[in-house]
This record gives sequence, C-alpha cells and structure tokens, in this order.
Amino acid sequence: MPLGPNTLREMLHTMQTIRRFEERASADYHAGKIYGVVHCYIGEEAIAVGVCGALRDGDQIISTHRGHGHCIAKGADLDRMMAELYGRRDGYCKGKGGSMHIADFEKGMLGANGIVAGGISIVTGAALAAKLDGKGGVAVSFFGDGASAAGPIHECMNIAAAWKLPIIYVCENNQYAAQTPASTTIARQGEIVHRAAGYGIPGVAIDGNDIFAVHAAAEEAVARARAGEGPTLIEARTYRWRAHTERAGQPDYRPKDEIEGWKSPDRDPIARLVAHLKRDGHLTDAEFEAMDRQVLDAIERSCAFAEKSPFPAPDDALDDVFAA
Amino acid sequence: MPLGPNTLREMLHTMQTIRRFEERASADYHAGKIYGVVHCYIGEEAIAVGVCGALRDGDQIISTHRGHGHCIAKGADLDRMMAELYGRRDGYCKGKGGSMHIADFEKGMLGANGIVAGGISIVTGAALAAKLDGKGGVAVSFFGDGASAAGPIHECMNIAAAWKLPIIYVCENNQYAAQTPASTTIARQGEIVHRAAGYGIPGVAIDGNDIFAVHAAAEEAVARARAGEGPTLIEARTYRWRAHTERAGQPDYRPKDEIEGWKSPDRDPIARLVAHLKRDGHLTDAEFEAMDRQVLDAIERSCAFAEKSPFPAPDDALDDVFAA
Amino acid sequence: MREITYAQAGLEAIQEEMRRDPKVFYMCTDAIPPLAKEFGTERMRATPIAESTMTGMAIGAAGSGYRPICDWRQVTFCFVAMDQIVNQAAKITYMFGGQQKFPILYRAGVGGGGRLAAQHSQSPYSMFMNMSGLKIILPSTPRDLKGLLKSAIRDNNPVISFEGNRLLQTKGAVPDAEADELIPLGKAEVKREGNDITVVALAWAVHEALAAAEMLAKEGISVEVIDPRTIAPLDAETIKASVMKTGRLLVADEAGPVCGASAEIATLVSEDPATFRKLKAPVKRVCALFVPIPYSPGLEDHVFPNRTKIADGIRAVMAA
Amino acid sequence: MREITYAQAGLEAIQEEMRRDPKVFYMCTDAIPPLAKEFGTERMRATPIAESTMTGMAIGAAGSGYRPICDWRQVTFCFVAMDQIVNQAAKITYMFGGQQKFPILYRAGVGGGGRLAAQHSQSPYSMFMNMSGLKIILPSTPRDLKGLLKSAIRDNNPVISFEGNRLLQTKGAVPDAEADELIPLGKAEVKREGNDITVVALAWAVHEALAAAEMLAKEGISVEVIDPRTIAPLDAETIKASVMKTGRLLVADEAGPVCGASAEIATLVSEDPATFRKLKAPVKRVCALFVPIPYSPGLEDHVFPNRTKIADGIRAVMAA
Ligand SMILES: Cc1ncc(C[n+]2csc(CCOP(=O)(O)OP(=O)(O)O)c2C)c(N)n1
Ligand SMILES: Cc1ncc(C[n+]2csc(CCOP(=O)(O)OP(=O)(O)O)c2C)c(N)n1
Ligand SMILES: [Mg+2]
Ligand SMILES: [Mg+2]
Repeated sequence: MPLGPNTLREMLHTMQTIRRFEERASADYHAGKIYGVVHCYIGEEAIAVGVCGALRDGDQIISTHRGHGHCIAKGADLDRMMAELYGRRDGYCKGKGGSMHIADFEKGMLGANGIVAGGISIVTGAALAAKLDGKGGVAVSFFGDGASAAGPIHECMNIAAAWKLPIIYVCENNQYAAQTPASTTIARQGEIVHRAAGYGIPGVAIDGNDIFAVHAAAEEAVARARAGEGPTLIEARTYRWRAHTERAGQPDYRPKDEIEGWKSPDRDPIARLVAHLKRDGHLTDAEFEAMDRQVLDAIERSCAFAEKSPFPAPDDALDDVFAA
Repeated sequence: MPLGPNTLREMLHTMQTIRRFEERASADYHAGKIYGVVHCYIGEEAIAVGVCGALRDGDQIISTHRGHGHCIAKGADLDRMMAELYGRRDGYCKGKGGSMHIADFEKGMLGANGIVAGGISIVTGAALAAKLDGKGGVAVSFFGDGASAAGPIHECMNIAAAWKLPIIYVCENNQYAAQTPASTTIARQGEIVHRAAGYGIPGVAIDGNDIFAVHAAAEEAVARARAGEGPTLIEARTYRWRAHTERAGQPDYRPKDEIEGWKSPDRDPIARLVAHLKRDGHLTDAEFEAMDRQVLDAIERSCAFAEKSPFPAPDDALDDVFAA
Repeated sequence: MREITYAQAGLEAIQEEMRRDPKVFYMCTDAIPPLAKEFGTERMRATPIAESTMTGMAIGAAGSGYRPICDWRQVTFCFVAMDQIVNQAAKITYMFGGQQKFPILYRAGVGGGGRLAAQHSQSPYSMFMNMSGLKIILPSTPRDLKGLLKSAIRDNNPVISFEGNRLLQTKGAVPDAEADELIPLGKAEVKREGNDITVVALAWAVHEALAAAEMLAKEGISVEVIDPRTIAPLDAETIKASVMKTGRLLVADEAGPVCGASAEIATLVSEDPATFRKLKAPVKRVCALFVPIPYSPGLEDHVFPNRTKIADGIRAVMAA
Repeated sequence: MREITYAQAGLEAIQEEMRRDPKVFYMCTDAIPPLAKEFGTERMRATPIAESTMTGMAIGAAGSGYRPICDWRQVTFCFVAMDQIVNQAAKITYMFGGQQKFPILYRAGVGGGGRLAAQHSQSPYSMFMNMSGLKIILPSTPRDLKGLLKSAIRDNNPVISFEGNRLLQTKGAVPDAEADELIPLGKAEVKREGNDITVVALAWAVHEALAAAEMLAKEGISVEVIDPRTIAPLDAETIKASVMKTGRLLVADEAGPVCGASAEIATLVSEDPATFRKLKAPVKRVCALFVPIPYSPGLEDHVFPNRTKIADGIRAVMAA
C-alpha cells in the first residue's frame, strides 16, 4: 500500500522524535543525569519507523542494546522512557533497567537487550505464541550486523522456517560492530541477506535509510507472516552517526569522511523524507519547524516528568526478583 | 585424482574395519564389557573413509558422539580404542573417556564429543593454527544433520569464510537426530547444503554412501583449503543402520522398510564398493572374505589387548585434571 | 497409595498440568511419546537441537501468555543455552521492573553413575543457585517430583527442575490425579528424624543418607535426614532448626564440593550465631571428589559418594 | 617502582608474553589498539561477535601448539560460550587422559559499580570454581594482575583471569619488563597483618577491606586482610593459618553470597577440625545482596558491599 502524506508526516514525526530524544539523552548523559551507557540510533531511524509502521497493535518486537528507536517507533511513552534513563521510580523498569533494558510489554515491545543476539530467540518464542494464538499476530526481531555472526539468528531462522513462524528478522547493517568493520569479520564482505537461502526463506536487502524501501519490504514480509507463510530476512543497510556508545573519551576509529558522507542530506533518512514531502508539496519548511518544536516540547516534558519522579528507595532493590 | 584399485581396496578394508569394530563393540556392550553408551556409525562408513582418504598426515579432524568411524579412518589404533571402550588403562584416555571421548592427537584426531556441535569450533581453531603454521595443513569438522540446527556451525562457517581458514565442514546427513526426522526440524526439508551460500563458500551435496563421490568432493575441498581459498561445506546424505544408541530397550521409531531399504546392497556403501571392485576385476569373493577375516582377526586381537589391560586404579581418577 | 517410578511421576505431573491448562506446552529435542500421543505435535513440540533457542523461545512464549516447559534432557546440554538462562530468564522479571510474568519450567537430568564420562555426568546445580532470579527444585522421590513439578508449572517464574538420573527407575508412593497434590516450592522435608546429627542430603544422596542412617542406628547414632527438595530458595529454617537440636551437620551431595550447595548449607549454619553456638563439631561435606567424572566403572565409583562414605563421614563428625 | 594502572599492567603482561613467545596470540571482538599496532592483525585478531566460537577455537589452537588468549571482555558475554568452557575446556585434558596440553588464557571483566544494570554487572566466578579443570585468577592490584597473567599465559592449562571492572583505573607499583616478575598461581597474599580477625577479600573488596581495617585500627581492632589472588585452586593453607591465629573469619566479596567463593572459604574453615576449634565467633559473609544488579545509582550502591558494610560486619563478628 503506498504511503499517504498523513502517514508519512507521522512517520517523519516519529523519526524526528527518535533523533531529538537521543540528542537529549546523550546531552543529559554527558551532564551526569543519565548513567551507565547509552547507545544512540541516530542515522538509522527509518528502519525502526518503517518496520513498525507495517505492524499493528498486538504485534511484538524485540530490540538490541541500541533500543530507543525501536521503543519510540512501537509507541512507547517518552515520559517513562526518559524517567528510566534518569533512573527514576516512574521509569519503565522502575529504575532497575536503564537504557539497555527498556521494555513495554503492553505495547508489544519485548525489550532492549544488553547481549548481542540475546533477544532473537525470545521474540521467536513470541512468534510461536502468536502462531498458537492463531490471530494473525506477527513478531519482529531487530539485530545488528555484529549479531549476524552469532549462532542465535541461525538457530532461529531455521526453526522459524521449519515451523513457518510469523516473524521478520530485520538486520540493521550499520557496517560496524563497535569498532570492528563487518567487512573483516562477516563473510561475503559483510552482506547478510544471503543467509536466507540456507533456510529457504525470502531475503531482501534494502537501503535502510529509505523509509519507502523499508516500509515496502516490511509490509511484504508482514503479509507473508500473517498469511502463515513463515519468516523473512530483511537486511537494511545503514550507518550510525555517533560513536558506538556515549562513553566520554570513547574513540571512534571509523574514517571521518565516511561518517560525514552518511550525514549528508541525500543519505540522512530524515532529510530524505523531508525532501520527498516538500517536493510533493506535503510539507513546508515552516511545517517541519513546527513539527520539530512539537517534538522538542514533548522531549522537554519527558525530562521534566523524569526530574519530578523520585529515585527509588534503596530497599526497592529487593523487589521484582520474582513475580507473585 | 581417480582412485586406483590398491587405494580402493585399502579404503574397503578400512570401511569393513569400522563395521566389524562396531559390530563387536555393540555385542560387547550388550555383554556388559563396554559401559555407558555406544553410538554406531554402521552404514555411514564411506564418509569417514572417503574424506580421510583425501587427507595427509598432520591434517586434523574432529568427530561427534558417533566417533569410531572417524577414529579408524584417521588411523587410530584399534587396540587402544577397544581398551578405552573396555575402560582400561591402556585405552586412549586411560579409561577416563569411553566411546564418546576417544581422541588421538598424534594422528590428528581431535576427539569424539558428547555435545552435539561441540567440536566444530575446536577444529576451526585447529584450522586457524594450520593457517598460522603456513604449512598447508587442513582440518575437517564432521557433524550431523542435527548439529546443523545449532549455532556453532554457522558461527564457524562465517569466521572460516571471512578468514579463509583451511577447513572442510562435512555434514553427515543421516536424516535423523536421535528420534527426530530432519524434515520436521531443519528448514528446506532437511537439506543443509544451501547454508553455504550465506557465507559465499562452495556447498556440495553428495551421496554419502558412494565412496567415489565422497572422496572426489573431499579432494576438491582439500585442494581449495590447501591453496588458501577457504572452507567448503559438504553435505553427505546417508543413513544409520542401527538405533541411535546401543542402549537396551531403546526404541527406534523410524519406519522398518526405510531402514531395510538403506541396507540393500545397492545402497550399502560397503556392498557398493565391493561390487564396483568385483565388476572391474579388482576383487574376488575369496579376496573379500580373506580381507574380512583379517579385519576380524585384528578386532579379536584388540579385544584380547583390551582384556589384558588392567582397569585403572581408583586413585588414578585424581590424575590428568591438569597438565604439568 | 500406588507405587510408581520417578520417571512416571514426572510424566504424570506434566500430563495433569497440560490437561488442566491449555497454555502449557512442551519442547524437547525428541518428542515424548505419551505426550505426543495425547496432546499432538502442537503442544508436544520436538525441536531442533538448539537448546539456546528453545530456552529463549520459552521466555518469549511465557511473556506472551503461555506456560512453556522446556526440557533440556541432560543439564549438560543446557550450557549452550546459558546466556538465555543467566542473562535473560533469571534477570528479565527484575530488569524490566516486574512489568511482566515469565512462567517457565525448565527440566534437566543431573548426576552420574551411568558410566557416561565427564560431559554426561554432571550435577552443577550450585552454578544456577549462585544467581538470583531462578527457583530450583531437586526432588528425591516420585511423590516430591510430581508435587513439585506441578507447583513449578503453576509458578509465575522461571523454575528449573533438576532430576536425578539415578532416580528414574526408583519407585515410591504417589497420590493419584484426583488428589492434585501440590508440594510447595521452598519447603524442606525431614525424611528421617534423629537427634545426634543432621544430614542434609540432595536428590540421590537422600537415599544413600537414609541407608547410612539405618546402618548407624545399629551403632547407636541417631541421624536426622533432611531433604531440602527445593534448593532455591533454600529452606534454611528447617535445616537450622534441626542443627539447633543435633548440634552437628553433614551435607551429602553427589555434586562436587567447591562452591556447591553443600558449601552454602554449611555456611548457613556456621554463620548464624544461634546454630554456630550449638555446633559440637565441625561441619562436613561428603561429596564427589573434585575431578571431572571418569568413565571406567572403578574410577567413577571411586569419585562419587555413597552410603558407606556418608556413614564414615557421620562417624568422623561424631568422633570430632 | 613505577606506578601504573591495573589496565596498563594487564596490557604489559600481554605485550611482554607476546614478545617472548611467538605462539601467543590474542582474540577479542574488538582489536586492542596497542596490540594491533605492535603485533599486527595476525596475532591481534579482531573476531566476529561469536564468543562461543572464539572460546572453542582457542581450545583447538592450543591443542595444535599455540597459546591463545581469548578475551571475552565482560564475563556476561562468556555465557554464550559456556558449553565450550564447561563441557570442553574444563574437561578436555582429563577426558582425553592427559594426552595433550591446552594452554589457554581467558580474560573477562567482572563486577559492578558502573550503573550498567543486571546483565553487565556480574561477578559469577564461583560458577566457574564449581567445576574442576579450570584455574582461575582474580587479581586486586596492578602488580598481582601483571604477575599472575604472565604465569597464566605460561601455564599449560586453561586459566581464566577475572579482572575487576572497578579496578581498571586504580594505580599501584609494578616492576618493569626486565624484572619479568611471575606471581605463582595458587598463592594467597596477606595484604595486611592483624590479630583479631581474618578478612578474606576478593578483587575490589580487597581495597574496601583494607580501608575498613584502617578505620577499625582506630577502634583497637586488628584486622588481617588476605587476598587469595587465585581462586582456583584456593590457597586454603594461608587462610587457615590466619584463622588459627585470629579465631575469626569474615569474607568480603562483591559477588552475591549464595554458593559463592565466600561460602567456599567459610566452609574451608568451619569443616577443618583445627580451624573450627579455634573459631571464637560465627563466620560472616559481606557480599552483594542476592538480587540482580539494578541500574539506578541509589539502588546499585545499596546492593553492593563497601568499606562501611565490611567494617560493620567486622564489628558484629567481634561482638558475637
Ligand atoms: C554476546 C555479546 N558480546 C559482546 C558484546 C559487547 N558489544 C555490545 S554492542 C557490540 C557491537 C554490536 O554490533 P552490532 O550487532 O552490529 O550492533 P550495532 O551496535 O552496530 O547497532 C558489542 C560487541 C555484547 N553486548 N554481547
Ligand atoms: C547440545 C546437545 N543437545 C542434545 C544432545 C543429545 N543428543 C545426542 S546425539 C543427538 C542427535 C544428534 O543428531 P545428529 O547431529 O544428526 O547426529 P547423528 O546422531 O544422527 O549422527 C542428540 C539430540 C547432545 N548430545 N548435545
Ligand atoms: Mg552494527
Ligand atoms: Mg543425524
């Protein structure tokens, strides 16, 4: 289904929200309000938004260590996200999880995950549940090029293919695992799409910075999954703008011009969507500025919400080890 | 290189040795002289022998829980093998390992392994060592169709392809993992060869009961590996004649006529080689009978050797935890 | 009451719970024939050999409203799934602030005696006790197994059931289906009362300890045998109450001693001022020797504890 | 002597051994820049994110004459490799009857304090101590780290080096390359002498225990602080000798208590008749609370032990 201008503007809004959210998260991290580690998704927004745009309520996704984008795209609440980053009681995990562990099971977001490839089998289990439920639910596993080298994606593609599970495996190939280029550690010069053949499932490689390409590939894969025809592997080629993590003094060994090249307007997924909408007369500069102000306001509110939320009491550490 | 009659007779001898060794091991297991668990390779002999026939001294292989065939094909000593099965001091592992853990590092046989897929990365490390040595050494990883569903083979094919390691991954596809048919748990109706594409390495599916096909595929893969061109995946289709293990009362849910069909002379790898040699005038019935007697004698001697070897002293259990 | 085997008791627990609750389903690398027959391949799922994935799928299915049972068969095979156990199953409830429940039963055989050598003869339960977030049962009798498995399936958390390989064919009285007997997680049982020494024994060692107690009764030593049944959480109260009475503690376990359940139990007693003050003798562990398990029968038997070694240990504590 | 950081000391140990022995090479999911620079990509191998395969490849390379170093980075990541650790590396020498040597060094960061939440703040060393076949070091100072790593690389067995995340930037005196100082595996060090109580402390907790000892000296309590440095095998003799003198034992550890190294150390002392008889007070563990590690600073700090909690523990033992 071609994307109408309203849908596209909503998608743009979500992409911009991801970017602004992370700009703020990174600033607040360096300001000492957010702790531990923050992995930014900036530059890759079209993937989460394009894929989640093909899903409906009740569908489930799982994320990686680089989770904010997937959370926001699946409809998570900015206030509770920011409160979690701030380590507060009203955060999604009551301050127990932080950036690497935000989840919203009500929205079908089964969590970020600190372990590379650690979530793939979990969401494959959600796909099995969807199949057993028989209501046409679909699951999505996001994972990185780095994760493609680990066993779980293969075990899961095999079982999902053999059992025709309704799942889409979305590889966000940003060409690096931390400092290591995929071309040095991943066969076929870092191309992952070819793995699909081993399991007899469709494999699609797309420009992950093109929201149209992402959404189209996702729609097709989702339709297939809902129809009971099994999994699809999508390799979305992209690039991360920021360093692997926000840690201070963290070096970034990627070539400077490579980084800058990916930030250019003809490759930036947001700039590309803005240009498209403007070209077709569906967006003006002023409208985009207004949208951005809205986004920034929402993020400002989320920070205020987070600031107001109390830190958990020390003894809260003893709760939630087990469910009742 | 086409196989000459002498080589073929040697191969036949080795195949027959594997079969007779296991017939005896299974009889002695049921007689209570061998303990624990014994997994028989009977029916699959052409694979071990065809592949090891393409190797030279210094090349290394690793085996599975179904290890006797690989040991014998790589030149392990029958006496020390049988002594290990009997749990004796002169066994390969001084009675500490038993059937699932026979190894002969001097012969380049890096061990059977009780863990499905457990040895694949170990022998991939041996391939890395061979590459670092720079002397053209090659490594072989045998694994089952069941093991193809587990992560290690994929992690290893990826790294071996990315690093062009001199290794051959040989999948012995006997169509079952214990009681479970590969067609129900392995994508593409249980065909594994297609996985090679994901890593950009050659994948070859062959009749694993045809010693010529096995040997030819192995020679090509070995040549490639020695030339520094990296790994190959070989899928050898075969069948196991006996139950998954020799445990008493162990049921076998495979269809009876399927089992019998694979035992027919036109599928039995030994009968096929015998027929070939006879057709070409390189073997007579009498010669094959003599060969078989030789084989049986050697096995009888190995049992006598094993019987004569003492059981380890109880306190020997405390040795060999650490190397000096 | 009927007498059935430990293996049969385990099967009955699963069958009864699968009948009771359609959300319960079973995964194992081979189908279990009676389950396949009764519940079909949708609910008795034969999986590929991919324990890591089975383990993770159980988490995802549990988070989506199911109550999966994931049978690793031997504990040995679950080490390929250890990331899913340690980093996911054990922590997911907590990390996510308790927003979702993860009712999962993991099953695994433990223990040696089968001449299966080092990889297939392990009893590493304390590795799992070491992390918080898991409940762990280690039943020694058919009745305990059945009642604990049923409780485990109804629990809203990941529970691991470690089941003694040596116990599979042992028989014992078990209430039938109508009784629907649940044995609560976290409650030890005094398997034999006594006054002179407390023996805390685990799984197969319970039976060996009872046999040792029988022998020693003839020597005038009165042995109390406690079976924790659940090892996470441990029922420290029952153990400590016994030591308050006897003033002596021996722990008998088929596992090795180092950082074992035995060390934990010994420490519970020696760190509590009340029980410490009552101790008349040093605590003692009678465990496997600290080596991988060897294959040859004489070696294997030498490595494992048994009733004789337990009895010797008790005598030593009595004499200390 | 020069003062260098713990991180630098670790790097020097690797560099010196790689210079000394061309068979040593290094695998890690990211290249370590100074190693890549000096030794090239053949010997400083950046691997895919496949710790299970790295771990197994190290075994195969070791069995083929190399001395690989496999850096898991955080212990958390090695759980995907647990089969290779438990079922292969720890048992291979034994299972194969000692026919081959497997010299391997595994490295992993342990410990919390970084606000990294449950998965990235683990100290599960006792899970590895529980199995035989592994040697394990847990150094607390730059000097110990360097000397133990050098010994570990020269050892003919799989050795795991657990390195405290909190220690990386701490500084200490370290002999330089010419000294080629080797610290033997299996030897504890008395880090501070004292008479009233023995505190066995691990890794980061050594420093907290020393700080606590300093505080308590002012209260007239003389604390002996022992750092095992190697936790497999444990130097039981040094620990017991200290307890024979002091009659009291406290174990301080950043890990949780259950089936921990702390339980093992406590049990060593309470099961030995000689030390048991000398005990004037119950043993005590000062460890992390038994929960997954939470993210928010106040929660995390509440969960971990520190000098204050250790000092309180010591006072409690002295008063018991
Ligand atoms: C099993 C495991 N190994 C190592 C790490 C450390 N680590 C965290 S993120 C990362 C790189 C991941 O690369 P990729 O999958 O491509 O995702 P990206 O960061 O590029 O989005 C690594 C190595 C980890 N978290 N888990
Ligand atoms: C990780 C693991 N899971 C399960 C087992 C139990 N097991 C032993 S052999 C086997 C079947 C293996 O099938 P396959 O790889 O096809 O080899 P085959 O037995 O057919 O030769 C299973 C499930 C194991 N040894 N290791
Ligand atoms: Mg990446
Ligand atoms: Mg098979």
